[in-house]
Amino acid sequence: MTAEQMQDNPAGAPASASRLAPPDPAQRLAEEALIVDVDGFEGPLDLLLTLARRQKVDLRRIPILQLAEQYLHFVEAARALRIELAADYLVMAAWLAYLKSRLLLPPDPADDGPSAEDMAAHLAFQLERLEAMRESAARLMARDRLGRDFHARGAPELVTVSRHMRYSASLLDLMQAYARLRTRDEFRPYAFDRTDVFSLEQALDRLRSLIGAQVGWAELAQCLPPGWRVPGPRRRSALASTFAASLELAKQGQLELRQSDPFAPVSLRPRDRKGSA
Amino acid sequence: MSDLPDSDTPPASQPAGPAAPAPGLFPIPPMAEQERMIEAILFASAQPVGMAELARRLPQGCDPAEALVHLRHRYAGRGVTLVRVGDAWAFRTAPDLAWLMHAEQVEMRRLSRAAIETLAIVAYHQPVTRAEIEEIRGVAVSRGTLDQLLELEWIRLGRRRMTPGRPVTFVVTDAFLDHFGLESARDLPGLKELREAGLLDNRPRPGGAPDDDPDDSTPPGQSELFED
Amino acid sequence: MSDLPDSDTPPASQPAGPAAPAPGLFPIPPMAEQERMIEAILFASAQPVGMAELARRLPQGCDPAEALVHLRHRYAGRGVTLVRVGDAWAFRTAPDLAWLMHAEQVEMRRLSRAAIETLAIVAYHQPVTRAEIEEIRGVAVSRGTLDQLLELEWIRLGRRRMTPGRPVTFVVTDAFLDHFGLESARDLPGLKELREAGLLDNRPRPGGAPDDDPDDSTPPGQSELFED
Repeated sequence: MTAEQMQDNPAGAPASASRLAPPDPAQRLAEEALIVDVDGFEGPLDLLLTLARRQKVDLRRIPILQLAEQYLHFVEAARALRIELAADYLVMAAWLAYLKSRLLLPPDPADDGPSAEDMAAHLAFQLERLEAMRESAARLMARDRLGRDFHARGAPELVTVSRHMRYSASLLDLMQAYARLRTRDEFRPYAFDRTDVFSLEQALDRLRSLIGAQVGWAELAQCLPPGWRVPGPRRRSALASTFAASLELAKQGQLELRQSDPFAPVSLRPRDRKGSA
Repeated sequence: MSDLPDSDTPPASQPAGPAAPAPGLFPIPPMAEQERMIEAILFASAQPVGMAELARRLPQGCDPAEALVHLRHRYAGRGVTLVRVGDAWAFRTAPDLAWLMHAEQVEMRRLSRAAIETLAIVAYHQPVTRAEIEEIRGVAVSRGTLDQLLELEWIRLGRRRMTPGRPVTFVVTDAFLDHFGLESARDLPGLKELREAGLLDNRPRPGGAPDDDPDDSTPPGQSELFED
Repeated sequence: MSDLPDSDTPPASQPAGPAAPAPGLFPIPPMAEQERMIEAILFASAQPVGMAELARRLPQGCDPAEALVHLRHRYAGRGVTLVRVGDAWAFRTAPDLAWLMHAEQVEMRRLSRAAIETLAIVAYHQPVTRAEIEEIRGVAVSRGTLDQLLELEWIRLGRRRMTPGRPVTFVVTDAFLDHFGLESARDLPGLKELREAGLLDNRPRPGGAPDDDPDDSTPPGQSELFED
C-alpha cells in the first residue's frame, strides 16, 4: 500500500474525498476518483470512514445499512473498472454483505451469536474511535512544539572542570544488537561436526557388506562399527543410521527385521532370495 | 501546580531538634539562594532536569520543590518560562514568540500519517499493544513505524500485558511530553472528553467473528495480508 | 503559526523623532515586550547575539540597546546573568555557581559492539554464565568487556549455577532498567516482536533450500538457550 505522506494533517481525508454532497454526475466522478485513489486509503476501515463522513451525519447516528450498501457499491464499481482491490477490501465486503443480510432479515431465534445490531454498533464504534484518534493526532501535531514554537537553551553549558567518562547506549541499540546476534545464526552457513556422526551412507555400506557374510539372526546393536559401541552420542548416531539403513535394505528386500516386544532388541538377517522369490 | 512531591522534607529522618538548623556541616542555603541554584542548573541544560537530580546536585537540606514554585512565579509571562515535563523541569522560550525564532527552528522530521496516528494511539491508549493499535487503525502497523517512533524516543516499551502471549506494550516518553509541551500524559488535549465518550475503552468485538482470537483482535484477515 | 513577522512593514516607517509613535502598520512593541523578545532570542541562540542581529530580528522601531539595559538589570544577581561577549550578548550561569555544574561534566562514549552484544545477551538470557555468553556470541568474551559492564553497574553477579564448576552468572541491575527505561527485563520484546517492529531484517536465507524448520540450522546445544 502506498503510504500517503500527510504531514500534520492526519485527520484530513484523501484529497479526492469531497466532503460536499455532490449532484449525481459529480458524485460519480468523485467515486471514480475514490477508486483511483484506493492506494491512498489505509485499509477498509479508512475507506468506510471516508464514505461515512460524506453522509455528513453524526458518526454515532450513522445508518450502517446505508454505509454497507455504499461500500458494496464501491467494491462493485471497482470491479467494473477492473481495478484489483486488496483482499482485505473484499473480506470487508463479504462481511458487510453478511451484516446487511442479517440486518434485513428478521432475527433468527435459534441463533445465539451476536445480533446484527450489536455487530453494526461495533462497526460504528470502530469508525467513531478511528475518527477520534485522527482528530486527536491532528490536535497533537498542531500543538506548540519544541524546536519549532518554543526552544530549549541554545548553548547548554557544560563547564569542563572535572571529567569522567560515561557510556551510552540506547534501547534500540540493545535490541538491534540482540536481533543481529539471533539472526546471525540463521545466516551462518550450515556446518556440522561430522566426527561424531555415522552417516546413512556409511551405515548402508557397512550393512550390505555384513549381510553378505551373515547367516541367521543378528542383533542390530551388534552390527555397529567398532569404536561406535560405547554408550554416548557416537553410539546413538551409529544406532540411528544403522537402523535407518536396515529399514532401507528391508524395503529393498535384502534383509528381514524382527522385534519380539516393544523396545526389545531389533534383530535382522539376510533374506533368502531364492525362498521368497 | 504545586503537586510536587515534597518527600524531601524529612519528617522523621532528622532526629535532632526540628527547630535547630540542620545538623549538616554547612547551613542550608536560604530559599532565594536555592532558587538561584536551580535557575542556574536548569538554564545550563538543554534537557529537562529531574527532581531527583536536582535534589542530588543541590546542597543537603535544600527543598527543590518549593524553590521551583518560586522560580515558576518569577518567570511567568517572561520570554523564557519554566515548564514541567513529567517529573522534570526545564526552561523553554514562550510559544507566543515563535515567530521571532526562525533562526533557531529545527527541521521537523516528516512523519507519515501512519506514524502520526500510531503516536496518537499510543499516547491516548497507553499502555497499548501492537494488536490494539492495529485494531484501532484497521490495518497492520507497517514495518518501521514503531521503529521510527522508538528512534525519536517518543515512545518506549511499557510493561508486558498479563494476557495470553504476554504482548509487549508501548507508552509515551518524557521526550514526547517535552516536544509537545505537555506536563504529563494526563494533559493530552481532549483526553477527558474521549474517555467520557467511551472512545478509549477497549471494547471487544461482539462474539462470533470466526477469526476472533483474543490475542489477535485485528479485523478479519488483515494482519497477514499487510505483513510485508 | 504566523510565520514571517513584520518583514512587510514599510522601511520608511521609522520617523526621526524617537518619542513619536511610529506611523508603521504595526505599533512598536512596548519596552517590556522587547525585553521578552530579546530574552527568548538570547536564551535559544547557540552563539552570543550581536546588536545588529538583534535589531534585524526584532520588529521595526525596537530599541535593543535600551531593552538590553533593562534585561541586564533584571538578571543582576540571579543564577543566570546577561554578559557581554565581545560585541555580542549571551546568558551565562553566574560564576559563583560554577561548582553546581560539576555533574554536567561527562563525556559520553558509545558502548562498543562487544559490550552492547554482551549486555543484550545478559538482558535476554539472565541469569547467564560467561560460557553461555560466549556460546551465543560465538567468540570469547574479554575480561574487559564484562568489567566495563560491571563498572557501569549495568550488570552484576547473580547466583552461582548449580552445575559442575558452579560457574557465576550475570544478571542486569536496576540501574540498567533505569537507563533503558524498562520496568523489567521481561518487558524486552522477543525475536518475533523485534521482527514485527521492523527491527530485524527479513533477509532470505542464503543457500536456496526451502529450509523452514529454524531448529535445523541451529548448531547443536543452542536450542535451549534460544527458547523465548
